[in-house]
Amino acid sequence: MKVIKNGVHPHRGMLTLLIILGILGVVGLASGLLFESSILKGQPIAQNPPVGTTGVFTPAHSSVSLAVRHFFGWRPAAVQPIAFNHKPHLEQAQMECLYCHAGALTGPRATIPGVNSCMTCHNTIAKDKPAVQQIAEYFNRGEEIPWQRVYGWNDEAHLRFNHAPHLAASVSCGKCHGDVGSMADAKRIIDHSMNFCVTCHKEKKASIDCVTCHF
Amino acid sequence: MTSMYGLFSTPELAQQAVDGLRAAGVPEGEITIQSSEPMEEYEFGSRDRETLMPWNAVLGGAIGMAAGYFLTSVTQKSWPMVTGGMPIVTNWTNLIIIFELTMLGAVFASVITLLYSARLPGRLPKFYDAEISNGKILVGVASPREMEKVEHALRASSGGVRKLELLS
Amino acid sequence: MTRKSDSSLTDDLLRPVFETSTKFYVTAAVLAVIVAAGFGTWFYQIYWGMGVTGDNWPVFWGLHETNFVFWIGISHAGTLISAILRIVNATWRRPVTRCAEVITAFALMIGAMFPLVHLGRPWLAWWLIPYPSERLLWPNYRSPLVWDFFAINTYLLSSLLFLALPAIPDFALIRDRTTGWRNWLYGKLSLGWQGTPRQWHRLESAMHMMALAIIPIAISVHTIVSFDFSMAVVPMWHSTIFGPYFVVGAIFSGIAALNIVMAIVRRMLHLEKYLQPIHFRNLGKLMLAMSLLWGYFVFNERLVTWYGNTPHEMAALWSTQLGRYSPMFWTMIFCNFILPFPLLTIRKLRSITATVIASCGVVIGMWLERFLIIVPSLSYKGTSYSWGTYLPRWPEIVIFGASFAAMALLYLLFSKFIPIISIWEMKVGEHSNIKVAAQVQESEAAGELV
Amino acid sequence: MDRRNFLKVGALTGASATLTSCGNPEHQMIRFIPEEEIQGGIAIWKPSVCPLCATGCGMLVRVVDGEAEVIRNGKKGLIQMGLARKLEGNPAHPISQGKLCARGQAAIQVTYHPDRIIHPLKRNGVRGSGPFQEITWDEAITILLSQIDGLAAAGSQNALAFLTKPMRGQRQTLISRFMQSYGAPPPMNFDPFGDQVLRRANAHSFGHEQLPTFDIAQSRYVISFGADFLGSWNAAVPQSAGYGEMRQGKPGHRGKFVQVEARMSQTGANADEWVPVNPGTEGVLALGMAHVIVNLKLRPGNLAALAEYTPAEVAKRTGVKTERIERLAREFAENSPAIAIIGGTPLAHTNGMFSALAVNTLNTLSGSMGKPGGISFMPQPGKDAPPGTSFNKFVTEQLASPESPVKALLLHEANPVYGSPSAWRVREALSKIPFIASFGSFIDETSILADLVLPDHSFLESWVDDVPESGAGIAVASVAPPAMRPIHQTRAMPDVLLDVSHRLAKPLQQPLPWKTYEEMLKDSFESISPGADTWNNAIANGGVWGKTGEPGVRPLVPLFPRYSEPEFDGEGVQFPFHFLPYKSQSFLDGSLAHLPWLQELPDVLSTAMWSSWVEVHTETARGLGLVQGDVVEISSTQGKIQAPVLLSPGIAPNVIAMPMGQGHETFTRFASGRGANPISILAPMAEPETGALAWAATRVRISKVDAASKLILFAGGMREHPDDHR
Amino acid sequence: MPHKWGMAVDLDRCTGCEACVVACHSENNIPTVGETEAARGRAMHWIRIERYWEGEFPEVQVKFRPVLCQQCDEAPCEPVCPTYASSHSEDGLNSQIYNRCIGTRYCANACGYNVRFFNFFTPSWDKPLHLQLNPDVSVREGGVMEKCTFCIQRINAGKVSAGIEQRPLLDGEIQPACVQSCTANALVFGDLADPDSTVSKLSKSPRGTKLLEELGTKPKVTYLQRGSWDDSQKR
Repeated sequence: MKVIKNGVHPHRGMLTLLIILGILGVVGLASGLLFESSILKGQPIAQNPPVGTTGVFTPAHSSVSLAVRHFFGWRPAAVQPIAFNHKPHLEQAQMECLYCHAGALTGPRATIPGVNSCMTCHNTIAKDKPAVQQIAEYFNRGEEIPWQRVYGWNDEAHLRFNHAPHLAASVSCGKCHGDVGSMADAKRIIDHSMNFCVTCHKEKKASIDCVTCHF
Repeated sequence: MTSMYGLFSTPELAQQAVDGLRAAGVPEGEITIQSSEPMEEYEFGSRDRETLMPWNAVLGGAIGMAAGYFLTSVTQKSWPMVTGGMPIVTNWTNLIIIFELTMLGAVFASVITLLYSARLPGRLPKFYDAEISNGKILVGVASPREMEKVEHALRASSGGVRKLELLS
Repeated sequence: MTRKSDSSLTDDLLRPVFETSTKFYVTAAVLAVIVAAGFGTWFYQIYWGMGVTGDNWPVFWGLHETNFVFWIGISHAGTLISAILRIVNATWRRPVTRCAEVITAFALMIGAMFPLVHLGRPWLAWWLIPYPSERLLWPNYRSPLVWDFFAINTYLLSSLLFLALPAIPDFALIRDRTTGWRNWLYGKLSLGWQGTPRQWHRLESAMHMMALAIIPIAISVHTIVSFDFSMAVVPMWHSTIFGPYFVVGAIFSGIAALNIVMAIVRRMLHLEKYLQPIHFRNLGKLMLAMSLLWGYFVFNERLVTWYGNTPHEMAALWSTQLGRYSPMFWTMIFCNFILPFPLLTIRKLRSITATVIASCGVVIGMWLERFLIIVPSLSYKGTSYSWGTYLPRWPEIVIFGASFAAMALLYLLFSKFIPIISIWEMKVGEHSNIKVAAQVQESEAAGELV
Repeated sequence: MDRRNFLKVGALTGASATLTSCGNPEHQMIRFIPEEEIQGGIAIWKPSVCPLCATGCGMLVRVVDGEAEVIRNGKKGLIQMGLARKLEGNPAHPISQGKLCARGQAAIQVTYHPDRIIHPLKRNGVRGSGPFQEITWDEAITILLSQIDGLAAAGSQNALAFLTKPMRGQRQTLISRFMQSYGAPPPMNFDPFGDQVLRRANAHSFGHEQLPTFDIAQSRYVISFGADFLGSWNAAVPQSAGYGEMRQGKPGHRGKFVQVEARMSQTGANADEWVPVNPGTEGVLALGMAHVIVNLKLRPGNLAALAEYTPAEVAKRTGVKTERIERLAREFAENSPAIAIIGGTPLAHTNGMFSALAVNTLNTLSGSMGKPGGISFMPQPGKDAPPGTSFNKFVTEQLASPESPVKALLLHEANPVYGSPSAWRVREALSKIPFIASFGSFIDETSILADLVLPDHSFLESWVDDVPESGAGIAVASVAPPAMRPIHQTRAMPDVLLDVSHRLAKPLQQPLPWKTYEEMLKDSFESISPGADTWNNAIANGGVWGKTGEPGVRPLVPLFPRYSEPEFDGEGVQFPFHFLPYKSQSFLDGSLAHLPWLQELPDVLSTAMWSSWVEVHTETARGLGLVQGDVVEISSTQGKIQAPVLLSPGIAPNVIAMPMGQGHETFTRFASGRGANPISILAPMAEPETGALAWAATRVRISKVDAASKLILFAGGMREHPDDHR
Repeated sequence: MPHKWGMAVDLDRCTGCEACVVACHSENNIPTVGETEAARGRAMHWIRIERYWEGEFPEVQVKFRPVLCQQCDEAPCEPVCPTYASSHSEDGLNSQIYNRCIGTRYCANACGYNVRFFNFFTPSWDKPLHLQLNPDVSVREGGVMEKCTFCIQRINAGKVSAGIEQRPLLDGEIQPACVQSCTANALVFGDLADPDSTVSKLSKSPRGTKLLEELGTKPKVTYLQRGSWDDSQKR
């Protein structure tokens, strides 16, 4: 099992090439833009009073740097807004993963629990703890806690992962997420590379058809 | 130690010098000849012609072929992908890859043989003379045993003879 | 023969290397700008997407692919021809070979760029390289594009070696005549060449071996390029003659390119003494032969399709004969057949200029041929509901132009650093001047017979 | 608490940033706590009703959670909510039978349309020029109240008018009750391409002022006179389903389908036999067939009444060969149950009533009325409100009169400025009205005239109900709760109306006792079929349906209408071509032109996208020296428009046809300023009895103009095997 | 036992209403390219209704034919892809793996049916139209080829639920969006490996033909030709 220190990437060799191309790219855009104006502009707005919504949704990378980071698989470790600690929940409170990540049992997404579900316990339990008070503040403001995802793939992986069948095949959470109980805050300690998935699929005689995961 | 060479303006003279050296009993192996073009019409220019290059090329080709075969068939088996109802190992198409790698092998083999047997890349011997590239032909002996005989032999065919002190 | 001629010859051929005119800098600069514009356009295309080109549904390939085939075709001038001439030991080849091999090297590099240029996501092109990845996936060896990858790289590597090895003695030559950085540089390049009989002999035999290897490689390369099309069940593509058809076309366009380049080099580097009418005349004859062969293939292709008369193939065929693409088709016929024929046969017309004119025609004609192979077939593919058409847009045209500038620039720089005519081979030639003269007689006699 | 309970709470809040990927700017926005119970990533299907056309298909809405940008207590942020993702037919629903047409599936883009009005607006500048300013709902309702109370105070209640698109069910009831109890005239509905003529004809022939329901599945022979019943006319979805069954549903019995029309419609394209006739003579052909049937004693009937419809005579008028008429008639009589359908163009002539009655006569003769495989009329449960007057030429003339009888106009989803001939001068007429309030969700040619805009919820965000007029053999009353929570600051029109009615100076508490529209629906449904859990079942299934009452058809002796010659505007020499505008397969009368999916949907016959075109017969075009894509000017006595030519073999040489829907001046970024609007050059001809616009009664001339063509076609070839040049 | 997904298209039922086309757009996040791009021939319709005129006025007829990816058993699009982005799935589908696609567009050229579409630009949706996007289907970026998948997301979902409930898939349980929406029930989808499935029976119908059969691609879509009035009279 490969252990990732933040930002180990599968293909470093391309870096230099990409930098060179990047420089030329700037020249390119400059000269290119001389010829033609923006391509991605939306539909022309004719004599419509501006009453509607603005903005555009696109799968394109929001910035070149982001594109580069995705290309090399660089991804900073998740920094949580509140120092959440899995340990006490799993060890003292004897909770199961599915208590909070309930979606995993029935659906594609494990779901990160919202502030409501924190408060179901924490409006009575451990109210004095500063972290819990932070949670309460969010709750009172009527806002969700902006938890960051620890795992997950880039969009361009076109990966449609579904938790339910894996649980049904009794794959333990730890198999893919490590022993979260032993960590203070969840870290990405397992590299969800294609190798990792396929190897397990082969062991378990599960389908290694491309369209099983990519569609 | 000293070595000695002469520069000759024509292949004929060079030939004389070489013959002279031979007569003086200088072993074939010690006679150095350098020219700015192949002199295959002349005896001295056609020394040690025997080489294994063709066989090496064939060998290289064989290696390339084997490499091609394994690359294709092994990788195709490693994750069996069906496309267009073709078999997993498609020998028809693999032949193309195999062919290219065979040829590449042959080419590399002959180039390697060239570099190896022509001692390239190498360092210039101390008594190389830039005059060569002006058409002069160099005939010389590194650290001859009997200096006089060599000198005499070289002088016999008209050509400036130089003596070098080689510190080696 | 006298040895003096040697040094004068050497001086002539080395002059371009040592003397640098302002004209050189100007030309280089201009070309460099055009090339930069080409790269610029390419990155513009990468940034926005393939949509900036004229490609569409169903004509997914257009100018980029045309240029790919065209340049790979041009590359068949050099190495292949010089290899053949080397094996048949035609002594008149000596001044020609290197000019020719240089064309191959650069045309290949440029041609090999286009598959990258035409990719929707070029930054992933390295997936064609077979290496063990964490995805456990390998390239698909059933894909003609992978064949291309292997074939073109093999051809490129061996052509570069074929070009580099005989240059070593010339490097040594320059090394001996220079001091300072040049001496150092060429010293390194010449790998400590001394010119012992052993080295000379090994070099000759290595060149011979490679010549033997390169001929099949070159043929395989353009055959495989033709497979890119003939493997697909597309009207006018799915045909077995494509292999030889493309190879002939390639050599045809290659010789034409060689003629043009030689004429330019001759003029610019004042090598009239070395690149003589004889060379153009001989290459002209070769070109004429190719022209006839090519015409024969075109006739086959068309006749078979017409006789077969399958509906959508007919649509594609007629679009080139009488339809939307017919002007290009008939221009092609003129350039490749009607124009070269008199210029290369009638002795009175046969001059360097004439050969060059004919060659220009052929280059244009062969480019059109590639376009006419790709676009009409795609336009009239499948059910008639989904027929389409194609018009290039500026990015393709700019990149197309830049590719020519790149060729010129690379050639210019090459001739700046390396004598464009192999000096030592010329010297060897000098020894058999008489023989050459005899050959000239022969060839002229042959000319009269025509 | 126990585990199950806990899981529920966990599910209640569900997932966070699982859809949006890292690096997405939306991550910087704050996220509000969800306001509903959500199962992260799990799809739920909720019933609803399609609002786009008069069919009233029952739908299922696929709802999956996602993150929407919303504004909560003044702050902009993201909230995780159930979002409608796809619309499908409700398999349990008798009308849609699990199916939904192209338009219905695109309806979801109404909800998510980028140019939807997202908050109340107040006019802020010259009327019609556009600029609006955002106001709060309180301000908006205050303004509306002051206007309506103002009228009441001045004692001119009857100066309040309500203009809607044709409405049904409780919305119609609510509006008419509101108007009635306030003391205003009944609401007007605008539907110039509707079927008033056919309804009236059916009232004459069968005693039902209603559109007929066809049991095509069971019938063996269908002859349609100009009705695009598989595309845009009447209940297209159930009719298509029936058509499929008629063709291949009954082993060994492949029903025949004949289409009679001058321009091949999508429906006509499916016919076994396509019979082009001279425009306006469809009725003649019908009676000609009747004559043959009676004459050959295939059915009993009064031949004398049909004396003037001898095949020879009919052939002369219609341009259909005698033997063909005879054959069709025989086939029609011999293959019962057989149906004759009339709709669309034939009814849009000045003699539409005659044609309708003629076809009804044919149906009466066929004897398949009210039988399986025949024609029936749907019961209309809970339909107590009067249909409301129709907004037409005469109304506009009154409005345009110097002293406009209307002082305040309430507007809901009707767009007469676009949808009526320029000869009606609707824009001028409406501009005279001092105060206009619009409930619509979009700024279109009409609502841009509004002084106040109170944007409605989209149908997915609000309570919907409907009582279909046709399409099923049984009674149907659809109802459904909101499928998703509103994404903008909009309010449901019925709720606003109820709110207003209670806050008026003289509250209308008594006639409109309900706090919300939901309560009103509940009451009405419990009145339709009393029962403990009627209501709960109804909202769970998307409505109630069943055999309440027989599909009554008054058995009639065939009634033989008197012939009336169709009149055309513009005489033949100067205006050589009949001009047939037709309902676009994508946009119907133009109300759907703002949906990008429909704009990019290739029209099935022309394969055109994003454009409007005029269909000209190939030969005619050759005569005029026109090629595909040439732009021509089409001029009638009323005006001129420009459109690119589309060559078509499927249209009579003396006819040119043009789809409605494009040519909007102001209708969102997708429709504005695209193509031309054929309605604008129509002559104000009318069917005398109903006053309905005779929109096929205009003659035009065309001439080539020098303009860049905007004809965008998806397809290359027209024919499967193009002729080769050997 | 692996499935073999196939479809039968009854041309006698098809009315050319194009409900399938919009259903497909709605289900599969197919971008709307807009007027300019559509004019350049880049409109994307995974399923289209082909229309052919036959005969001359007044005896003119029209033939409709819904054309989608034929999911060939021996698909020309598959072997030409250098990266296996287009390959054969266990269920016999021509799977298009977006993340593996480098955009050579070779598959689209090799395809005899022109049913493959290329994202010439990275698509965009004017907000909030993007809220409609189906979360079960990738949103493809520029430079990627795409085509009809027989609604693979629905097939996989069906398999998963059947798997969890440990039961076999029922005939008709899985319906691609086009089949689900077809108003005249002209489209039938199912498992050709199961001889009792409706689609297998229909595929064996005497009316059954394959599109461009001469290409030898072994399509899994069968077209049932239109019957004629006279046939049904003879019976």
